[in-house]
Amino acid sequence: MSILIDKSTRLLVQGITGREGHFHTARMLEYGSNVVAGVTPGKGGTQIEGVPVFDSVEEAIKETKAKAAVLFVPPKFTYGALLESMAAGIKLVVTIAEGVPIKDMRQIFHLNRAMDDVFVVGPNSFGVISPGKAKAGFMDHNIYIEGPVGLMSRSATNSYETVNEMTKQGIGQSTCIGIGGDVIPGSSFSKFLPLFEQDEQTKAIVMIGEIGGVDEEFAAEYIKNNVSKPVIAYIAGRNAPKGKKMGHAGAIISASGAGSAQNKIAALSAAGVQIAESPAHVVELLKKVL
Amino acid sequence: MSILIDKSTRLLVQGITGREGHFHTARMLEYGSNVVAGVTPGKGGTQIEGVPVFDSVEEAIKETKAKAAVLFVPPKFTYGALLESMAAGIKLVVTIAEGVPIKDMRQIFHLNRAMDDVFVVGPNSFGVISPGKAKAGFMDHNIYIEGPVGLMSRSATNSYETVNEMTKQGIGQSTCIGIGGDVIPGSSFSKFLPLFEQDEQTKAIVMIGEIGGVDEEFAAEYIKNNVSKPVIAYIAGRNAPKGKKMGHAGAIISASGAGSAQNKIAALSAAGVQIAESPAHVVELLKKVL
Amino acid sequence: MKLFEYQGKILFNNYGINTPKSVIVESLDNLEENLANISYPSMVKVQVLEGGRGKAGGIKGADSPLEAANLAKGMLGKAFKSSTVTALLVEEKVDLVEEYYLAITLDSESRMPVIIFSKSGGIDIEDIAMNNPEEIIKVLIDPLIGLKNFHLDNLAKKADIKDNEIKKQLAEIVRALYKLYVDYDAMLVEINPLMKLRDNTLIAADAKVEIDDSAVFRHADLLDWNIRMPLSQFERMAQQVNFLYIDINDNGNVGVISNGSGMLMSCIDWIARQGGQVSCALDLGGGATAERVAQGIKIINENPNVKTILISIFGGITRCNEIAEGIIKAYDEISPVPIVARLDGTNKEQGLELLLDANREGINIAYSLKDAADKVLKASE
Amino acid sequence: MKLFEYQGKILFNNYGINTPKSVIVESLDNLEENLANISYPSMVKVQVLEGGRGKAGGIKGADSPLEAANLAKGMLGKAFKSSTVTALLVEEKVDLVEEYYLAITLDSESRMPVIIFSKSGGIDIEDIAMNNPEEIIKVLIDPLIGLKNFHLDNLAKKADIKDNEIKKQLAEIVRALYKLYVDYDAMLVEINPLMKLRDNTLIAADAKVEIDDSAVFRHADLLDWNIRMPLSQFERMAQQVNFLYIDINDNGNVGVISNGSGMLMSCIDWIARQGGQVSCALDLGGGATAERVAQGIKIINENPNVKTILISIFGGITRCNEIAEGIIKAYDEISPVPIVARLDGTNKEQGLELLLDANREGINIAYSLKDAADKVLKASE
Repeated sequence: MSILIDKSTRLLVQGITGREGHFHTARMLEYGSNVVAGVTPGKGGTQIEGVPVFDSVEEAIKETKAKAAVLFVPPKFTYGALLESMAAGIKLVVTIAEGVPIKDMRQIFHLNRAMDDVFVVGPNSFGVISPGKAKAGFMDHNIYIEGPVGLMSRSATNSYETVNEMTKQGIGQSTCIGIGGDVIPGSSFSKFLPLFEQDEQTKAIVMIGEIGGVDEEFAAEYIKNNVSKPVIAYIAGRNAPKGKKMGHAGAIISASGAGSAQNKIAALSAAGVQIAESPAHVVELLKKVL
Repeated sequence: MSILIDKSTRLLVQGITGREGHFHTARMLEYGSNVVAGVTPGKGGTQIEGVPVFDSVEEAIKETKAKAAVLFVPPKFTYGALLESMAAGIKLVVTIAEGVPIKDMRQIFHLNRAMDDVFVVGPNSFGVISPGKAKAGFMDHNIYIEGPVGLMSRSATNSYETVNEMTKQGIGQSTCIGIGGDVIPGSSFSKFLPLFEQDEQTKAIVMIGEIGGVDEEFAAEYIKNNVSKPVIAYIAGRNAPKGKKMGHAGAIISASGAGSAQNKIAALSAAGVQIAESPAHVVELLKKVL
Repeated sequence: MKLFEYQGKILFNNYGINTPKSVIVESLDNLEENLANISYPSMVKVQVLEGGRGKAGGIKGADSPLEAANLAKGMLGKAFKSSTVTALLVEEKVDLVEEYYLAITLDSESRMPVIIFSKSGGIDIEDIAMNNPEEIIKVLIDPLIGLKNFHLDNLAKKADIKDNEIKKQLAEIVRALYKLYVDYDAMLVEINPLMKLRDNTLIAADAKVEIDDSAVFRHADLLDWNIRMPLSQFERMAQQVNFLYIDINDNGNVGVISNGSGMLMSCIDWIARQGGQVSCALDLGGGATAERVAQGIKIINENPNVKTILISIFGGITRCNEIAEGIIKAYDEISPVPIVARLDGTNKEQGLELLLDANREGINIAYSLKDAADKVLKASE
Repeated sequence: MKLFEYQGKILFNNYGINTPKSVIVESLDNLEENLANISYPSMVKVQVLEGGRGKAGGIKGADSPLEAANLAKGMLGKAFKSSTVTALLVEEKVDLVEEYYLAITLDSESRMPVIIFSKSGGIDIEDIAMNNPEEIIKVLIDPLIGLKNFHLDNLAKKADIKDNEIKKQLAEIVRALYKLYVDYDAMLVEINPLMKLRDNTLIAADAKVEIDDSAVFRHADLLDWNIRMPLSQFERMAQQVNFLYIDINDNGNVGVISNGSGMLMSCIDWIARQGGQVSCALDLGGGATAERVAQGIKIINENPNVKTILISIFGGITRCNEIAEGIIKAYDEISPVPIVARLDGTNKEQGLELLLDANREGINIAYSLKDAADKVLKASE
């Protein structure tokens, strides 16, 4: 099964003619992703790696029936590209760009409330991968193997670290999602938990959070009431300086203690989630529940 | 059962200190509606018919746990009052005012997409009544009796006509909803059909439509796929002049024929809906299915 | 509220949409001086709300101010179709190469504003919509998203506009028109034709703007125009006392009064089904007092085509006793054509009692819509 | 990007929010002439981004231009806390009767802007938030709804503001501040104190404005201010080449370089767990080339507190061979403090091979985060 994407997902790449867009289109195709269209305004009619390029998402959908999009567009154009995909009827939009203005994502987040069948992943995301099936993003797919663990992470590097350790020890993944570490991600843990809970392939869920925001706390609330599968969480930033900005603007510890690693760990523990001390520890805990 | 409101529904009246608001609060209380609060900015702390008046919806909710609101406010203040209720967490908002600007309702309609557990009834609505239980609106409740028919109408007068005929012949109603005849009603037939379909008390559904718009066509589509109960429809305006504005700005026949009585009747018939020739005919048809 | 072409063009200009250079002629004072402010040849256009002005002789060319002045004298203040011409727009002739169509209105399915564009604009746009629908481009604007660049790109792409200069101008015009549509609570903004000139510029050669009547109150400039709008005698009378009056059928002889448009439509349907024809209708709205009911009857009775008046009320917020008092009052004051009254709903008993007690010869009571329609037809014979 | 008080107040004034009459002193040229533009007594305020200026002697009263000039000479260009004072704001003293608090920021639960208000403003606002949370009023603004009158009414009601004049002024200030917050991509706009004066007017006595760094590019006025912002030596160096540099702990002696803030945090956590302390961190971002990696190492190596550098990479879009090349390049060019390199992910093998082949004494290879932390501590001993 897996969630969000698989071999049949008709994927379009926005910004396909750019350096990163082109390079990762090739890698996605190589991995088996069903990339059916690219979009770059003004470049319609050309091809990239055999994939037809269109001027607009609407046109690409009309011609190829694309259902998901991955955006390799610069942060200042991300807002427009997201709106275009959402307005055109794309149901999964994965955004890679780092440095998307928070106001833009605030608008997208609230617009998404009115389009609740649309999943916005990112920005600042490595993408989504269902190992052995398909990927939409730029992660190094060699470290992934197919298996029973669903993973969601706010940090790309920490998720690679964790997946790498899992794979070394023979534990595969159903789907891995890069939520992105921005202040306002399009979607966070809680939006994907119901999908993992329902997915037959997924037997355990790994959440990699970090300080800042309250998404881990929301997830804890949801898990307590709705998730029967084992959940393991790793929260980065216990020793990060208070109030310092860590690139992920989300990693700001609020004055009241909400958003701190301590708070998150307490909330998750209370919801029955096992807390790992490090990426390697995630795998040790996984072994016990699988 | 009934839908939307019953004796326990905690109702607040926006504009309670106005002439109409005051008069109809008394009538709603007399009928058994659970009016727990009134709101008129600047009049907080007073009482109307024994109902406490607050300055804001937020305050009224905090103090009285009101869940539904009926608006007796002038059309130019309706937009603000609707937004206030929706932002404060009210789940059913009934709007009486006639002449609410279309742009205001367009904003409300699209905002409502992001708050899909909120029902906006009206504007230009007579309200909602669950006979024998409660009412939120200004309809003459004496013509209603409790029973098995769920009714929705774009026209107040045609619904009274129909209900009156039903009651005379001993056929009661579960809930009657005044959708309102404006170009953009907050909610139309399709939004209430699932509720009537699920409601145990409701054994048959009556829709009173009119020319203009495509809400009857949407309802037909929904009925075809999702409604098992018998549905009877009456469509007013077969002989209305084409392109003339009939007060309900919604009653404009578009040039292409979409929105015409003929179109609506064809769509509804194809969905298995029985078409009545007049309010009186609705009752004849009802007798056969009950 | 529909705007005259020249009013629409004033709004267009305020929003940066170009129109041909023009003067407005509202009186014959200083006529030649006024007309000398533009170059010739020019077009003299009557300002009326009816369509098809060109075919009916309402648009004429003039090669000089003198010729324009002569035309103006023959047009201003004269009848044109069902209107009296109160203004002329005299515009410089432009050198066009193509005619496009551009409009924004509300899409009734999605309830979103929709931009409608066609490269085949001009007077045959309706035929094109009917016979070549693929030449009509529609772009929906989700109000939660607003008008964005990708909408404009999509529009140009779907319309197959390749010239970048035209694409850019069209985008600017659509942006401006959308802003006008939203700002002014418009039901419709339409430019037909949107002319492409020989110098590769786009210009709005006509302007149709219709404003939501419920929202006119919040636009001071429109309020000022509104009171000067041409209305039929009966519309004007009804508007003055805030009723809605509608002409239904030139051959009809029944006037219908009700308290809501749904009931009005049902009355019209019933009368048609029984073989009659309605001439005009008047909506009292909700909660009418006796005084206002009497006013409504007086207005309908002024229409010489009306031979019978049907008053059909189902009272919710409206009270039948008020209706009955109003009927009796009007009857006693002006002795109108025969009235058929059918009252139901709030205070029905008191209302009927009042009518029965009054016992006026020309006031007939009906007990259902069908009964009312039958009695109306009998009274009209 | 944090703005100086005087910059925030320029924005406030542009949006119609009143501030005390003032002059800005950025140099000692024409000092007395400049200071004579306002009345006295006044307050001389150092313009630094640190809080607690008053307690640290950064805000002083002056009864005359002369006194202000003397104060200015003693403050401008001098060190204040960790900054150098590049500007002073000299403001007329106002006659206050109450101090309120007003701010708008993002609510992290709802992801909506939240207006925060308290009648108990001033320097103790954080204590009040902690000990009397009921005195802090919060009003969420749904971006799909926008700021409406009912929000302002609710705010005044909850804050129990009865004076209609104050209510009206507060509403105007909140409207303006909200517009500024949205227009300028602000993360925070804060007025503390918002002073109520004896003449019953409200005035912004301080201004804290913080802009989303990712959105500064679309505000030309901010871009101009941004390049003049005070940064530490290392921050400035990093910013020039578009890296993020962060000081972590004054007592630390490890510099950490990684390709993402998540990994940085994990490194800091691991080093702390093994008993070490990180001094500073540098985020290369994604996809760094060898040249840029070398630049990053050079910056971190400039910090005299750094005794060991940990470079931990998990390559996705970043390629380990580029990292390895950059490490060797930097090592050969500047002989930095000992480096511990831990490479994984994209092109890991090529990267490790490059490092092994290079075989430089000061470059240690680690094979996991724990291993890296251990080797770092050993190297720092």
